[in-house]
Amino acid sequence: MTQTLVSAASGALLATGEGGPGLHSVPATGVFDATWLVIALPLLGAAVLLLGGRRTNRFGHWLGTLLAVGSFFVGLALFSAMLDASDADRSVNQHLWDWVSVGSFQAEVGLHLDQLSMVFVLLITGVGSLIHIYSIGYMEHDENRRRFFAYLNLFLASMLLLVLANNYLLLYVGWEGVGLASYLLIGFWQHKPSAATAAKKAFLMNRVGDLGLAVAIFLMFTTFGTFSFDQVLSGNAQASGGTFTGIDLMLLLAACGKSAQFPLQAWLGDAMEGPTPVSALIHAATMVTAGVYLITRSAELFNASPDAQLVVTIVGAITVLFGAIVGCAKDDIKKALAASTMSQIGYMILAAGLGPIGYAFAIMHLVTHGFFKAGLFLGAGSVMHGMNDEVDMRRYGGLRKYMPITFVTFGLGYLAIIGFPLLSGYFSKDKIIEAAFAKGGTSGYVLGSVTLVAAGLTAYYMTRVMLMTFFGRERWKEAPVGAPADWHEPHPHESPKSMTLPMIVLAFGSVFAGGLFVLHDSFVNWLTPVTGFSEGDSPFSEYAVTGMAVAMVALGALVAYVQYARREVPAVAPQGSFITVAARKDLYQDAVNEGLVMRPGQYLTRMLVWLDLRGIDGFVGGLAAFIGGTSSRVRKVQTGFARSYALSMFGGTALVVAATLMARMA
Amino acid sequence: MSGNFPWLTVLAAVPFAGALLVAAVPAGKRALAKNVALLVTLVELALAIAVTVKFSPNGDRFQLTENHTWIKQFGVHWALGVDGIGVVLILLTAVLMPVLVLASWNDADAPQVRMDGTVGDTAAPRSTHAFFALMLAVEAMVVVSFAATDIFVFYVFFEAMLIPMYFLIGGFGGAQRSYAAVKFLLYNLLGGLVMLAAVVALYVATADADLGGAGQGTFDLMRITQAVGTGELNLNPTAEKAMFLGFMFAFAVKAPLWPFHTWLPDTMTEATPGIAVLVTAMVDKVGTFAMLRYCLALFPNASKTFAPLVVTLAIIGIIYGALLAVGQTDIKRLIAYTSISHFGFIIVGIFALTSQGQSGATLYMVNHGFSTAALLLVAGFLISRRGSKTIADFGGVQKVAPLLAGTFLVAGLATLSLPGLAPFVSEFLVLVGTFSRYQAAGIVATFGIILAALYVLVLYQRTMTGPVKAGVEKIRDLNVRELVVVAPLIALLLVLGVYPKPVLDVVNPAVDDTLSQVEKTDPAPSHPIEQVAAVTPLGGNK
Amino acid sequence: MNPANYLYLAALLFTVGAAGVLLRRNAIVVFMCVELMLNATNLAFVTFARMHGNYDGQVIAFFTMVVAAAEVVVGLSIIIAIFRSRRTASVDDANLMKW
Amino acid sequence: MSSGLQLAADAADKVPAPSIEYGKLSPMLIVFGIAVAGVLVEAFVPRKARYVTHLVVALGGMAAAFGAVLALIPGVKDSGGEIAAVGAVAVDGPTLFLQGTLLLLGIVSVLLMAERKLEPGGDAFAPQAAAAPGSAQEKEAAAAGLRQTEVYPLAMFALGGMLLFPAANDLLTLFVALEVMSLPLYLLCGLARRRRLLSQEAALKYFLLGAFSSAFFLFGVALLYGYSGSVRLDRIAVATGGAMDNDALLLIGLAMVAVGLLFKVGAVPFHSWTPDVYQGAPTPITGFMASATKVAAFGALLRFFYVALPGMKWDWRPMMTGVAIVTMVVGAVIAITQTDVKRMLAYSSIAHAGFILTGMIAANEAGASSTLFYLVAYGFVTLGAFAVVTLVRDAGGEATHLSRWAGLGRRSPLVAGVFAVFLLAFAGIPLTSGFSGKFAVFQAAADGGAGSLVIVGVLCSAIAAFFYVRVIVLMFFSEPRADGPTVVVPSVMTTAAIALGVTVTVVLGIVPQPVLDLADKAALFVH
Repeated sequence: MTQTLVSAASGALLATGEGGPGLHSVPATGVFDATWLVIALPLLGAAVLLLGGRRTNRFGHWLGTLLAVGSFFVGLALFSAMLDASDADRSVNQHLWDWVSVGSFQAEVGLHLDQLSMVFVLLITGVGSLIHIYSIGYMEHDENRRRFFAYLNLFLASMLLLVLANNYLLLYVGWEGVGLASYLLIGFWQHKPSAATAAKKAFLMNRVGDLGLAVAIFLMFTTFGTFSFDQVLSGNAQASGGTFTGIDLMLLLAACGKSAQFPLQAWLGDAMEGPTPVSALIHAATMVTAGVYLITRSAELFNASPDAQLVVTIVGAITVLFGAIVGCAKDDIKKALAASTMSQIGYMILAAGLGPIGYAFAIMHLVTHGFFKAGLFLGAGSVMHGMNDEVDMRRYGGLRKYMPITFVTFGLGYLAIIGFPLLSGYFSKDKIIEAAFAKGGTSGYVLGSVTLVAAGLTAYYMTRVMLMTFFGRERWKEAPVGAPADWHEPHPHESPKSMTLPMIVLAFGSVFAGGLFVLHDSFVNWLTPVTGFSEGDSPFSEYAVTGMAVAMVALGALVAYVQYARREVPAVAPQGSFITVAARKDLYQDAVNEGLVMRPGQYLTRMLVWLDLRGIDGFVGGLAAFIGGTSSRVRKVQTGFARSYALSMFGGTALVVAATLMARMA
Repeated sequence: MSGNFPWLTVLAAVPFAGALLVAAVPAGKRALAKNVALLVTLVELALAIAVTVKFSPNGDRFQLTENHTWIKQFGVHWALGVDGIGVVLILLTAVLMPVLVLASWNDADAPQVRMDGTVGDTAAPRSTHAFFALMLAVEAMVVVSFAATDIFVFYVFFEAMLIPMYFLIGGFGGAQRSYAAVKFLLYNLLGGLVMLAAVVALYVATADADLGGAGQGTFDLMRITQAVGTGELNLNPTAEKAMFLGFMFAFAVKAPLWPFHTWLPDTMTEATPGIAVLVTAMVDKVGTFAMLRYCLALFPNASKTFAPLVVTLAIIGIIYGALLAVGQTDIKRLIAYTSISHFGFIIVGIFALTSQGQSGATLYMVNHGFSTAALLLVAGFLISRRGSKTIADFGGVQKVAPLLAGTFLVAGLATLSLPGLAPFVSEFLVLVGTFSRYQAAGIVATFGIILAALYVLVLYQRTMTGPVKAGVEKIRDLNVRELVVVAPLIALLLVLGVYPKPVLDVVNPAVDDTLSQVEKTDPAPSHPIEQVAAVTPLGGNK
Repeated sequence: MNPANYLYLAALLFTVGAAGVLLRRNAIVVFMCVELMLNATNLAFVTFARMHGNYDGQVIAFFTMVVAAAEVVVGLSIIIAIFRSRRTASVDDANLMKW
Repeated sequence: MSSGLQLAADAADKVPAPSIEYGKLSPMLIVFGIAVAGVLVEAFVPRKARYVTHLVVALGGMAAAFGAVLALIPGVKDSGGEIAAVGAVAVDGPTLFLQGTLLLLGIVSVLLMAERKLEPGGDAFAPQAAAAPGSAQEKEAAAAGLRQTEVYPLAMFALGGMLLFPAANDLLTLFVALEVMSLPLYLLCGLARRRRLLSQEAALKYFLLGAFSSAFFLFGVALLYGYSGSVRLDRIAVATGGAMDNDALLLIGLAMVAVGLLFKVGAVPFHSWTPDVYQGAPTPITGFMASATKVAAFGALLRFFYVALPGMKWDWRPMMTGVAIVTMVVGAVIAITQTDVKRMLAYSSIAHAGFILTGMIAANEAGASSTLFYLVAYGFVTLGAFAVVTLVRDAGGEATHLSRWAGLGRRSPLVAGVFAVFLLAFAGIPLTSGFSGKFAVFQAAADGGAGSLVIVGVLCSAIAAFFYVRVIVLMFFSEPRADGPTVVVPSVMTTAAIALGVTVTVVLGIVPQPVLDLADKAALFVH
């Protein structure tokens, strides 16, 4: 814990100390030789299920689940091997094959497994396996269940590639691979136009982020001549501060796209069109946290540019509040959770922007969030499962009686996320708030305050969700306004075991993970060799911060209680203040995107379509018409009168004679 | 086989002979004609593979060379030889042809569509024989264009190719095919004729330098490039620029480079899908290939002078093509504009004058061939089932024909250069290569990847997803023949995406040689990583 | 007398003949104007022969006359044929083909 | 005055009897011989046997003449060419090359003229040319089944003139050859069986304008004679080398001679007769004129400029360059809007005259050889194209209006395909003879420093391509018309003519080497 390693050196150039904190790895041997299997197993599943077609319908879900679990066990084996290894040998590199090699541009397909990627491997395969199991029940009646599992497996493989790649180009493959899987899964119910649109939107906004990653790689290549981790992140990279800032901001852009951070946040809410297990796995626990991984992985680069780090924290701070505010106004349970996800990831990004003070806590919150948010989503899915896929919380109420397991697991997740003392969210979020203050200076105060306020807001909107869903009047018994004639009352019931089991496991994680991680600072110590660690310089004591945080949480929960437990929840959303209206409309994010990008783009496109027909083709057509017109006119000279022909000959002769004489004179 | 076996001549002759053979099949026997055509393309594929195997990547720049006097008076030799770039593109051609023949199996049997859009007399269908014979003729000419090391030979086949293409477009396409065919021919013919003037001028210049001996000029590419390198042939800058522009004009029309692109959308919209692929995947590649082989090597100084201009046009083309693709309402026209965007990438890669750019561009030619073929052919299957090219007529196809939709999506993802699929590698190389020479251009070009996602996904969304539209419900899924067409393309896209090394290994030496002819080296990294002995990276380079 | 004067006369006659071809409508007259041009040329030949002191020009003049006579045969037959079918010998009436 | 008498007195005893090298002149003599024989056939052979006899005489004679040309080649090869007939005729490489070409074109043309399977009433010619169109006599003649056979001797006379034209080594012989060539053609133009008014109009226009141009030509000859004191080309060349005074005579003279020759090749602005005459004349005659006349006239033009005026390059090149440019541009541009096949081909021939001039203007050996090559290539394509035109017929005879050709490719793919080959050759598409020829002249021009002509040539080729392509579109991509013309199956003669045309077009496109070799070796003029 007290290892204080080289932190960001301010100034134009990063001093390169010998044996810095950078990334150094040893070739994979022994158990680590099997690293590739982690990716290969789910990839195999995806291939078999996609190519096998209908023949695999019968056992597809089992195969998919089996391979996911298998991958988890390989991960566990790797983890135990890593526990046995010394610090220096924990970072291993597995070369698979040469990929692209042109001139000095050398990219390999190779894996890099260290403490950081290990955390992710376990999270992804662990939560992933649970969600596979959950989906067996959840998707039971879907005719395309096989395809669903194929996509899930594809996602696992891509996400694992993302966190295991040993260079940025290969990371990019995983990066877009998860984007593809996300696209396929959001739009899984393709017959719904809204789902197809949401999928497209997600992919496009992610592509904007990908642009950043691509440019970052270009910059690395032109600056360092390489983009492999153990070169760029070796601690020996030198460049002007501006270059580092450029690379970092481009990486941040990528992170914003993938992790739904401001200003590329707009897709996440719509992504809830996907089946709920997808929301739990991809849009809560794993994929959306890839941005945090990217920044943490690139710690060496970010440490070299305090400017870029500041921007990262600002983006994080804005998103923390943005998500929290939007979350307060959503009546759709999944969208409320999605807004919460955005906000929570804002915490992580903010923490990652703090540098060595925050990296470890960003990852820690990421993991605990993975547990409780996945649990919450699965709970929400379970509720929907029992409520005829109703998502409007105003049509819930008093469900705790009907689905007790869901209620308990969801409740534990709820307590974890608001930071109820001693549950996992309490530990991880507090650390971030502390770290934000520990940044020092004005920015430290601002960031710390933001995180505190957001903690209160989190408590508010999560309490609201909890109360509207499980407590109060059973609003679902009344027909909604404007209900179709064949409306019938839902019959809420508890979900099957395959669904509740994962929820229970995740609830355990939500409760205990945080405590485990802070015990002996085990989590921070684990990560320190990769990310570095520094205490920072907090103006407040640890207890003071905790006290403030708990107070904010209590305040938020209380307000929500007053609003939603003491008062009747109207079945139709009231008008609300202008802030509520804005929050319901996601703070006008879509309107802004439309006005700034889509509309001008559409006008430009229409103009170009017009221009293409008139402009260039018009010029050529005009030229042809001109020649044709000339032809029609000139041919009239051929009058058909022999005498006029004779005249043209006579004139021609005069010209020819004159020209000959002129040539001599000239 | 002896060392002097004329591999390349045989490679060119087989499809020619095949064309004659197909034409000679008795009139009534359509099936026989098709089978013969398919067989010929398969034989050609086998030969192309043999040539590729014979080619050793680290040997001479040009291999399997042949050189016979053809027209002494013009200083013309039947000179063939392949470098890494040529051999890869020949292989592309040979691989795509059987696929195209199979994909076009029934295209020529359908009754002709009249100019007013009505279906013509079913009793008088068009000549299946002519269709396949012409396709084979095009293949032969494309192969010669890729294999020629004599500028005249190249020119002759570059131009002659227009004629069978013209008949293929004008004889077998949609309602506006005649307009499209004429436009195709005239644009390209104009380009070719301007090039002819430059070819003649180059010959005169070589004659002045006495490169052919006895006061004669020469068209021998190797001889001229050698003379350019040694200063033996010292063109005056104005003449060099003029000749460069003459060559470049023809290639820019063919490629097509913005703003000379307007013939392509019409051609690709009106032609049958197979022919559209033939145009965009092979015939147009001759243009970009020729930029790389002829413009740069023959006119190194002019190339350097004009590189910024060409790069600018190509960048405009990338964005312009992509934006226009977004705005289209016709599936095939949309795909045509995507090709314009992609050709922008290829050209930008060539004229960035970096090894990554040029190797990437070459790889791009191959990958674009496969990805566009896949996309266009599947789109063609879709269109022929519904009888409409209008995007708005589709919707919900995924529900009724999942396999078709799935292959369409994979092809689309390749078109948007999804990592893991082949086009990603080439596109990234092109972008890196461009960025390292022209930073701003590289960034602007990178915006192309966002727009690519936009047009592909919009197309997919509108045609494949959503509720099943009226008229779509009767659409059948892919049949076996169609699967056989698409499967190898998709397999290649996947394989080349994860393991492009074999292609790159073949291409790289030729690219390095080209760059040395232009006397350009890759920009060095500004701050290469200092290799500290104590922490030698173990996994860095293998 | 200065032989140049004969040349001027020849040129004048040639021009008159050419003007006749351009101005007259009757095919026969047009044809006669052509003959006038040929005769002007003959004059020039003879004059040059005189100036150079050799016979070539004079011989050529004879050739020209013979050729002109042959031309008359052919020409008149064409004109008569066309007169028969059109009942006119006007050059301007024969303009079915144009543009 | 006295000097003239003195001269006459001298001549009486000093002028030796001219020696005539009959062997060297044999190709021309044979052709003139068969022409005269043709007249005798017309007079003495019974009507029924005339057709066959004419054919045998004409074809046999031309074949013999061709044999004579071949026999002369070794001698010319050794000596590099000789002047025969007291300086009147040059027997050298270009002469033999062009004579050989002309004889082959003549044979093909006669085959076309002799075709009797296409026209229900007989052949392409009026049964009785003297009968007024639509008159009783004409109907009578048609009913009697009269067939025109005078075309053969007429054609042979014309061909004889053509053979002499490029061989003429003095301007007088050139003039005589010009007239011998032209006069029978004037008559042949007026002999069409169908559309006789057009045919007669063509004859009249051709005749009047031809005579008019002859006058200019002759006046130019007079001026050159006045300048140099001789009409022999080599002596004129010598004279231009020496004296500096009174150049006006020389310059005006050369310009006017050029006018006469440019008229024959159909260069702008002396082209106006071409479309009308090509359209009105019987199609086999049009083919003969378009190919053979052009070959002969370009041969003469080459000899005139290369032998008589090599030192005057800087005087005539600007003028000729201008003519070449306007010829290419006007020919190509006006052809775009033509609606009659024959008329379109006429304008196309004008444009081609411009391309050939491009090679000629190079004024070097390559210029001569490339021009020779182009002429061969062009001659056969043109004949072939007009031969195809004779096949497409409806009730009114040949269906020459372009709109009638719509969908021809669907009805008779073979004929349309062949015509397409010819059109592509005209357009100069690679792998056809048209490309080889165009490349040859452009290369020569660029080499000779006429780069601007190459640029214009290239652009005009693009414009020209447009109307060739238009015809192909019409034939192949349009729906056939219900009342469209039919393609008549011709006899073996037309078939052979077309087949030869296609063969030459393709062979010269793919392996032009032998003919180029020949043209190269033949390109040396004897002085």
